[in-house]
Amino acid sequence: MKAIIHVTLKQGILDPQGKAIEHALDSLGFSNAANVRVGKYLEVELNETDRARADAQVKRMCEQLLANTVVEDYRYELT
Amino acid sequence: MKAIIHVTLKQGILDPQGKAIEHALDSLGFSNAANVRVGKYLEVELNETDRARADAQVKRMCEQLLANTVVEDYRYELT
Amino acid sequence: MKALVITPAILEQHKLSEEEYRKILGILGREPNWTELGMFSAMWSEHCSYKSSRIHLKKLPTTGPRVVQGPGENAGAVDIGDGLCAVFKMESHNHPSFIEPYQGAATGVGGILRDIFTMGARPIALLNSLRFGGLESAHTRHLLQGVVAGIAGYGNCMGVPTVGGEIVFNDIYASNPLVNVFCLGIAKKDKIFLGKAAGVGNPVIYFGSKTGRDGIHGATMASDSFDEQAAQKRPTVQVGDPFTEKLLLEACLELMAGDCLVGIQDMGAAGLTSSACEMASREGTGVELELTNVPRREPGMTPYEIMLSESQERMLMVAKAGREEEVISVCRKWDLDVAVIGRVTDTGKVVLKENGEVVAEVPAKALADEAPRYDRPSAPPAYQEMLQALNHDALPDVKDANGALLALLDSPTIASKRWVYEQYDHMVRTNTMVRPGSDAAVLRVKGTNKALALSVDCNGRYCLLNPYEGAKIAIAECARNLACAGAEPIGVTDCLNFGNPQRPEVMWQFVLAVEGLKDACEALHVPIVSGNVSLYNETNDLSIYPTPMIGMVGLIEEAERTVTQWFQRAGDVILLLGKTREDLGGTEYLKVLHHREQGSPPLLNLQDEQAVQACTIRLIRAGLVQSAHDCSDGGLAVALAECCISGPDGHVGAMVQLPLNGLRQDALLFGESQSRIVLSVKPEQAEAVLNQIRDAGVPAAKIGTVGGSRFVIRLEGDQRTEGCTVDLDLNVLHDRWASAIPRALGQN
Amino acid sequence: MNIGVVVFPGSNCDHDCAYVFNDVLGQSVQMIWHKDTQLSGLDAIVLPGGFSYGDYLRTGAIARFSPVMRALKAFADKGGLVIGICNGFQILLEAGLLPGVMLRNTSLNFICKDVYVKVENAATRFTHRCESGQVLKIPIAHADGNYYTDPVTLGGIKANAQVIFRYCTAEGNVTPAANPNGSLDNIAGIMNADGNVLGMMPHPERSAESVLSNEDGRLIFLSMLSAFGKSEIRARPVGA
Ligand SMILES: Nc1ncnc2c1ncn2[C@@H]1O[C@H](COP(=O)(O)OP(=O)(O)O)[C@@H](O)[C@H]1O
Ligand SMILES: [Mg+2]
Repeated sequence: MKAIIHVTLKQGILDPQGKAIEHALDSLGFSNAANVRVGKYLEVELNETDRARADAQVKRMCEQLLANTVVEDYRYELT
Repeated sequence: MKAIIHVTLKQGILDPQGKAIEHALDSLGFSNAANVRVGKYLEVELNETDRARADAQVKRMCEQLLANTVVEDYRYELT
Repeated sequence: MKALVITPAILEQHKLSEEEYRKILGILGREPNWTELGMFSAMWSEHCSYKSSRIHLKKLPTTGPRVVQGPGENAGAVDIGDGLCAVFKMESHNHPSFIEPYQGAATGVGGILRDIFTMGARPIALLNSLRFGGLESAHTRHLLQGVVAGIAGYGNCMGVPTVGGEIVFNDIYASNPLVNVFCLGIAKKDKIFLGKAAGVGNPVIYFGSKTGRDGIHGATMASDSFDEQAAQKRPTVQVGDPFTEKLLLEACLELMAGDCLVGIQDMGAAGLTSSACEMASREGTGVELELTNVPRREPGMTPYEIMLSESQERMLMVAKAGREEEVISVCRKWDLDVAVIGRVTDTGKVVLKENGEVVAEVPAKALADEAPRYDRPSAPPAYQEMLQALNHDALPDVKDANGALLALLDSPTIASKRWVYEQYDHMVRTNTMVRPGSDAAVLRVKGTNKALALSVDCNGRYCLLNPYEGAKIAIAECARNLACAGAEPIGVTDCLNFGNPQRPEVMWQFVLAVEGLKDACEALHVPIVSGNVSLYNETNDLSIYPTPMIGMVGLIEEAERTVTQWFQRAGDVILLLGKTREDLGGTEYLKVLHHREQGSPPLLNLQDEQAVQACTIRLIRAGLVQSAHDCSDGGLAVALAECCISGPDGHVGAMVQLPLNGLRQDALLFGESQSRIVLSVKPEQAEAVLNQIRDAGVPAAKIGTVGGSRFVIRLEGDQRTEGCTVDLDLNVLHDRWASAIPRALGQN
Repeated sequence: MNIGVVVFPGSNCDHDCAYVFNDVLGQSVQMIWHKDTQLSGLDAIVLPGGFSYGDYLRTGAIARFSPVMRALKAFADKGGLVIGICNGFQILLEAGLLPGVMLRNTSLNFICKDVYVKVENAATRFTHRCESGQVLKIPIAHADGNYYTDPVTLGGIKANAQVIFRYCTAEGNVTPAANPNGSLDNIAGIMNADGNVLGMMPHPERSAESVLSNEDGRLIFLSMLSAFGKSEIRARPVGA
């Protein structure tokens, strides 16, 4: 089973990377681009066939390691 | 319109970050996690209502700035 | 082993000539198979075999009382006393950095670091020499930002400070940037490790990262010119993992502290092929490897791919038989992949097996040492005379000295490089006494009272105009930078970046440059202990300027006796050592103000140079000097301005008077006469110092005083009343110089 | 004084911290491997700077799971002195020993340079050799030093005098221009409520010797020493 995980900064938290990209886009002439937000995208293969167990595992991975829940949200899908 | 962009390392390209995370997951007891790959996830708001134009723009953004096409692939959706 | 039908197309793809192929047939006594052909192709590439340069490099002086290891090993080593050696080398990563600037530069740093710590030295300093096109080009800005970030990304993570370097911007490098990296480490003199596969029966151990398909044929690519097809070579990009390299470094040094190691070599260009055959060839032994034991990242890799992969952060070592477990446990401690992949044999051959079946068998010496050597034809280019012809009378003298000075300080080649070095951790390891921003970086050597001074230099335009003089000047200027820190030069490494050696004019440049290096090193009594040659730096038939980059190491016996380039205190007296002549040819002034890159570079008299440097070192060691700065790009006016504005703790003005002595004004202010150094000394010592300098037979003059909030140069004997002096507010001067690069990048 | 310096894979200021405590200040230093689980006989522990686990994922995120961290937490809970410098600070944040997180510098670049910090609280075991409000020149070297925490936490650490250093000008003015990385409130260093765990981004070990032309950082180490009634044993010359 494979987990597809998205980790993003919480709403309201300043995103220096997003801001820098927005600025760069602007100077490249993409002046209509706004509110750029940058997050992480992870793929993890799981040697696990039981969906519920996989789900629980990925949730724990995110909570413990993959996201810093003070400032980040996460969501995932299992495929 | 909003673009949801995924930038990932090309197949076969070393992903040191993924490797380190895999190792960390392993030592946290998630020994059945494998092949961790890390990419970027971006959201860009576009002040543009024409879908075709938006599409062309996002493609150029990816090619020029958001992805390093030498080592990275990208894909996007418009919503 | 399967035989192979070798077609001209296959040879072309492997960059082997018909003649070279016939030589391979002679060596093997049969047709090579695919893997063997690949191995020959990589090892006989220009990059690995130095086939066009070797006969010339032989002329370089490589010996001296301090030399512990000269060229031929992973790096050179020079005795610095106290039982220690300085181990150093410079490498190019030009082509990979053009294809992917971040990873290209990063893996360049990774490669040179491995060269140093394979010798048993802990790396303590990195420097870099960069060449880019003009910053008006968006692509150049992209390359610059990527390269600097890549160097930073790798060096910072490794915890090795990047303490200096140089950057020149010139359109000639627009499609062929240069990225040369220098590294220095410290080793115990009696604990230097070499890349040798000694002791028949000893295990050959692989450790570090797993092998993937990255960079297959990087070595042949480095010997390739660029054209529009370059994009198609992209899959060969290697990705660096500095974290793994840091573990590799610590694991190596831990292994070396014990006594289980016999020989060790990193896998750089040509990967496992070069490390295996070079280690065997140096020792006259052979190695037998079982490729199925090589740790791999991807399934289905063929012997060809395994042998030619240039995956980073890998090492090959020969350990004492029976000590395998010790090695394995240290590698495991540092979370590294490790595997015994073979044994040392007495056959003189590199034998490769896959599941016990022989898949390649080649004499090690043939791969490592018996590449053809070429004495390629050389002839001066037709345009050489035109380049050198410069009629000074046709150039109007400078009318607005203030404007000209500001324009020069604004030229990215001369402007402050703070934007670059602020991205480099230049202080980690707490040795950096003089940070980037002065003529030379200075690092104390822990456990001793000594310090080392480091500098890298080369003026490619001088080398274009006169390869012999240009190369001499590169050595002289590098040494002069060290002298300005009070350091005596003790060793040189070089990185010779040239165009396509199959062009006679490029060979001509190369041969003359090597002559120049030789003569300058001999005159200054400093040996070349390591180096690198990068040829085929041409794009769409346009070669770069010949750029023999020099890295030099100097020794300061008492660390505290060093000075920096900036003025220290109001009231100090400014002295100029050396003679100013009408040297306008090849200057930055001529390029920036007159848009010409022409003329003869300044003449360099090596005896005069030696005298000026020796005198400066002596005065600094005697504690008589407050600051010392050499005159280079931009001439005396720029050097003086830098003395005023380059200090980290604010600016200090100066009032200078220069006698015109019949010279043109622009020559006096901006000419680049060699062998000149600006000193500042305490007023009460000025007379005595001046006498000492003159006693040493060095021309010198008192030219002004430090102090005030303006930078002023008055020209004595000038008849005009307007525009004949420099008179600028320090803030104006500083802003122009400090903001030039960020401004050009649109980041101010 | 017995100092432990923790070595994580990728730590690279471990030797520098050991050098300052041992060679410069004459204290006894023990290197602690990140897999060690027993910490005994130590008066203070240093989490050094560097790139633990390559700074991959997030700075400090992987290191905080190192086996040594449990023992370190126990050590801190019992009141042991812990100082985290740069990456060490980031690890303390990820481990929850100090509140907040580090974001990327607003410039996105790694920045290495001298900065000035103002001592906001000189009544701590890490700063009592400084004057209150004293300005120290100490270098920074990081890409992720942009301190952030939620307003409630921020209010709390300010009210509790847990903000120890703030970026300022040479004259001691805390201004946006003096903020090198975008840190909330110019915060450069904070302490826990019990006053025994300090995290700071600037590197005092790089400014603790005259041969490096700056000794301001030494005040922090001297404060730690005198918190244990010790003083430096020998001031060594250059290099030695
Ligand atoms: N690429 C670079 N990396 C680090 N430091 C650099 C780089 N380029 C220039 N510098 C630093 O900027 C200062 C000025 O460089 P440069 O003008 O080339 O000096 P010089 O002419 O004395 O050789 C030096 O201290 C040098 O080390
Ligand atoms: Mg100089």
